[in-house]
Amino acid sequence: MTWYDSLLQQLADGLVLGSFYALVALGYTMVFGVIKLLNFAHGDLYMTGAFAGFGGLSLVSGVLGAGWLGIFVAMLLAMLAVGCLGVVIERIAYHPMLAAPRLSILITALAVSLVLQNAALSLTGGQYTAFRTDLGFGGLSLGNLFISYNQIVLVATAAVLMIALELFVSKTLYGRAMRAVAIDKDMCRMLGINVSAVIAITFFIGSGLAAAAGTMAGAYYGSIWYFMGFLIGLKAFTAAVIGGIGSITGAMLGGLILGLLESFGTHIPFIGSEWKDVFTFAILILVLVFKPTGLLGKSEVERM
Amino acid sequence: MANPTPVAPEGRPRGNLAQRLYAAFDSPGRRRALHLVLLAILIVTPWLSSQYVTVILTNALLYVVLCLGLNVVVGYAGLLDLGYAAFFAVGAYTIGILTQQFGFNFWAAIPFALLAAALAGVIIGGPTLRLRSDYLAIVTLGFGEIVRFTARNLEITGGASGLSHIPEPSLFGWYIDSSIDFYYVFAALAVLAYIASQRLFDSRLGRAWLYVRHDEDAAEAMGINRVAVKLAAYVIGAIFGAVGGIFFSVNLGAISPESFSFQQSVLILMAVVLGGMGKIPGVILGAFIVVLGPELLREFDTLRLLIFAVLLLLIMLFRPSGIWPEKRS
Amino acid sequence: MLLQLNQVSLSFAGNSVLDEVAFGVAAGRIQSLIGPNGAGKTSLFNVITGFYRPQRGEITFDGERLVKRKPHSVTRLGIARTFQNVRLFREMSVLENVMAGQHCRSRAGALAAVLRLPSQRAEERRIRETSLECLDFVGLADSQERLATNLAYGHQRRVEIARALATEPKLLLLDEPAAGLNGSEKEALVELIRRIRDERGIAVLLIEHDMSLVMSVSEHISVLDHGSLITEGTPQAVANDPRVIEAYLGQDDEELAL
Amino acid sequence: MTMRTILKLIASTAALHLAASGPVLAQDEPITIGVQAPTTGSEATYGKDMLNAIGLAADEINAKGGLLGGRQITLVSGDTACDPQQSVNAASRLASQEVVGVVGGYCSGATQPTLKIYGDANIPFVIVAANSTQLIPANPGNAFMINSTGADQAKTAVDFFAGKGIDKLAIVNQGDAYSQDLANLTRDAWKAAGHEVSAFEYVNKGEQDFSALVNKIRGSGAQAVFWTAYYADGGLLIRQLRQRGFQGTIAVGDGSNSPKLFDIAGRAAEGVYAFSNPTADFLPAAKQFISDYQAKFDTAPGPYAPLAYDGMQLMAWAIDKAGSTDADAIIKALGSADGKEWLAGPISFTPQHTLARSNFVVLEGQDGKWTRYQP
Repeated sequence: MTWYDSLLQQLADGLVLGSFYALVALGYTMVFGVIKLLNFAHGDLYMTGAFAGFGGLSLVSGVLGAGWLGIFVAMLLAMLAVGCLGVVIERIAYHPMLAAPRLSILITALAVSLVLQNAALSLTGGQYTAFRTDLGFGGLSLGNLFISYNQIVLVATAAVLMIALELFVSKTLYGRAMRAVAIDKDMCRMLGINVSAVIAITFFIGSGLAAAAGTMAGAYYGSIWYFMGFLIGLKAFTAAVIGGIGSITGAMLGGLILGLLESFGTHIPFIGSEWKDVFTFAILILVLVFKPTGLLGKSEVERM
Repeated sequence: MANPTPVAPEGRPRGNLAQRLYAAFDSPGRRRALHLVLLAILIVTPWLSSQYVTVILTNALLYVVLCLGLNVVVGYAGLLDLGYAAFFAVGAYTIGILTQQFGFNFWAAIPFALLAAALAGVIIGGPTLRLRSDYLAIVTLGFGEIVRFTARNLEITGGASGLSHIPEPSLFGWYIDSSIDFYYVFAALAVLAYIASQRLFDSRLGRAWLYVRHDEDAAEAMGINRVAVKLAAYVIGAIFGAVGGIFFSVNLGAISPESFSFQQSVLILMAVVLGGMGKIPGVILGAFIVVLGPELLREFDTLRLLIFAVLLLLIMLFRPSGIWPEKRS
Repeated sequence: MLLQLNQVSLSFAGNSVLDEVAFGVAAGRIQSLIGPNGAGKTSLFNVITGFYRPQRGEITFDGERLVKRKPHSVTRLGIARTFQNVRLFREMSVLENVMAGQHCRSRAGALAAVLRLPSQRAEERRIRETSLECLDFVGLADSQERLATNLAYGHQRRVEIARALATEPKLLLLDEPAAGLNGSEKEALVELIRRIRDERGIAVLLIEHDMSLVMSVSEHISVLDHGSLITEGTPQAVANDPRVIEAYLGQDDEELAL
Repeated sequence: MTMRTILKLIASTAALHLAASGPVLAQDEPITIGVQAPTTGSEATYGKDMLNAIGLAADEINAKGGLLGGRQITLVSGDTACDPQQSVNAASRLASQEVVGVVGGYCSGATQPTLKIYGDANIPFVIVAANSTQLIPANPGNAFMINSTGADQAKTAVDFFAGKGIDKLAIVNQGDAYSQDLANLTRDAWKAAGHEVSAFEYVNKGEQDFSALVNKIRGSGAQAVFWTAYYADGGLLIRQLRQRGFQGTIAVGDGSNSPKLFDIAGRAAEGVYAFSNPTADFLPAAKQFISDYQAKFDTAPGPYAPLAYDGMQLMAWAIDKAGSTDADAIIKALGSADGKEWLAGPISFTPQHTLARSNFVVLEGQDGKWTRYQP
């Protein structure tokens, strides 16, 4: 393999990984935008989404098969289910806490995360579940460069979802209300915007995107388990921070950058792959210390 | 709390149960009596209970030390720290490495462990304390993970298997090795941590933490160097954590990176918030809850963490500022 | 001069807030800083106390240069301040609030506190006594145990002054101390300001909109408009200065009742 | 502290006492056996597996009339969460419940501090999975390891790869005590045999995307890949290696010896080799075990299920041989294990109470299941 083949290959792989990070990071960033909460349970919604997608696929595969069509339908079902779950979580756990100290709501989020994780553990008996699909191994070979069709579909789906979100936020009434709520909740209330509804929609979309990522990850990698949300939760959060938390484009960018960094990070000479995550966290810390607003974040105007 | 005697709110002399209890133990004499009773219970408990209970209580007392340390950082200074286990690890690994690989005597290694923890506190705290609270949380989480990965990757820390056969400490020819011995060691540490917390809170520095937490600008205008004060909280918290780690390592005789995971940090933080940040008795109660809770639920096996998580959620929903009652209504 | 500003300029994102301001405060003098809203008075306080860093200019206090010092170090040098909108530590007792001022005049560290060294205990006693004395000075010794947030507004302002006094300053900066006070409270404030100077020898620089209060208490007045010092002098001279009237006429302010 | 704390303390202490007061042993009282395994946390997958297999063994023994003339076995589980501190708690509790013996032990790091507790309480302990060499010197004499140590497996691996004519080997582990140990031992042995380790890599548990790693392995020119960790992530790695056209040999350690590997890796697992104690899909007993397990728990047994099953059966055998629940007699009986064939091969012990005979065999994945590999 020549160096530029390898470079291109890593670029392609980083893009796939980055798409997952970006989809999950979006949920973090949107929720942080509207209620200034680091939703620690978000990674577990990704996990729940993977299981929901698995359930969805077993429902529809009889009719639609377990190819991309079936997976898409299952993914939509999972997005719907987990989106609703996200709204329920917000209503039950976060909404009553909005006035409480910032730390209390963070701990509540940690508790929600523990509940989801252990509920999944109890339900699955801790077993890895094989996510069987009819997806093939085929792909495009350009010399040594190999890009599977699955990767292409995956990145394209992620891109469509992100474009749809961007359009929703910038073009629709609710999307604009979402941005307004992020800036000043009290002002929105005075203007007659239903802030609670906007927060609910934000949770629905954020959780739905995590579920989409979870289902696609399950289908692409082939196995799911109750603990799968933890690591990606951390990574996606890092991505959100790199991009600038609160910024939607930032989350997409951050996800892609982190995906690429990890892809190239494995190849840093003289430092083994055992240091890869140290490298990721070091970048996170450096970004926060030297550019706390991230790449695209706005500076601290919103001091409420 | 160390505040001066509260004046009962006008027109409501009795208050609720908690308020009346506070009132009942308001005089120094009664408070001393209460302390003596608690101390007596602490001393006799291992003689009345099985080894299992002793071990669990030892663990709870370790958590009391860790939680009181984190309370200085989170409860007093208002700095959210999600990587507190890192200091716990620094204390434990310094002892492990020095005693086992360099043949240090346990007691001689302690100052180095404390120094290492204080240094780690400065290194982590120095550049990050000016960040806003949620960012600080993530930076500390990152540092916590870096410390754990480093312990896993280095040869000197024994890699993923960690260090084992850390020698038991002896004091004047008496070996500290049975579970009751360690119970008393940790009981003593917990009492010391309690006294130190109380005294810190009653001091100039303790008040400064509260000022900075309430209003940074006003505190600065009063001549309080907020960075220095926060750093002090960080370093003191680190030292508490290291003390826990030092004795944790000799108690178990073996340490591995798994003991210092993110989950460990979360559990300690949970105890602090659960009991009530900044409220010393509440934090102690929180430490007991996070240790005893899962133990009491052992019957439920796989379900026990689920039940514990749901209970935790309920507590947070119904008492968001912790279960320990406020002194002032 | 105790405090001297030379050509101090400050701008935010290209907008000039202070433009080459130069004036001084003599030791033991009661001086007012007046000017229409938005003239830059509070910004000037923030520059002096280190909350803002001016782009240009020199500030000296008691022979020390202030620019680039952090607020806490300015306070240590002997400049105390209050805030326009009262900023007490609301959930703490009145006495604890005042004790904050003593922080920079004490030194016991963590170790001394944990070991309860005799020196630390003596210092704690001294902090408490000094703070009580400051509270007594503003007439609120009886309220020491109450939560700051439960006090009447006028009393909160006094606690803030007591807290500032507890830093043992040479110069006290009061930012609109009379705002929100009624007539009798304003009279008591005038008296308090005079006592601060007379009994403690502390120079006072105040920002105030109530012109009758300014006229009755000040020995020297500096007038700021659009970030520039337009005039200064005795109350009489300033009151008759056409530039001052012009500056105030530019705004529809009912407080122009000279 | 106030009254409430005291009450809380008293209440909790009392509750612990209640929970801890085990049954009084009499002639028809059940025999209580402790199971030490992580049933919560990130290792619960393997812990539950072990608990299931031990339960299966106990049920079978009970169905055949129990031990010592009709006494039934009851199990108490001690969840370690694979955390040393939690393990100590669990072990202390088991000891307080006066269990006759303990079977289990999954994470070496979490198992080690429990040795002293069982030693002090003089409770026989059959360690079924944890196999770090660090456990050996910490053993007070009451513990028996029925899993071969990493060194044995590393030797099997080196012989196998060398036999295949391979020179450049890539070794991948998961950064936990077990797989790191095996990876290090194999690396050293491989280099000592004069070969090249072309890549020595870590992945983190729970990571799903190994594409960068696969590229690196391919770029290193490795002729073979040795995965030293567990099946779940191993399955993903194998899939991604084959998807990206890695043509070389792939072998996995005993932690990946599970039918579930085929669930996850699918077709990619065809032709993958595994080093293992002979789970002997060839022995009638083992076939029975796999189908019973499948029927009862609706999932295939994991890598340590056969060993866990054996551990329970061995403990029962020793109790019967000792003729009583006396700890010293049981320990003596365990020490005299005579090399009888169990599910996972013959068991007899060295003076250090480790498995006397390593008999790693090489398996090959064919048609979705493991078969014995014959070179």
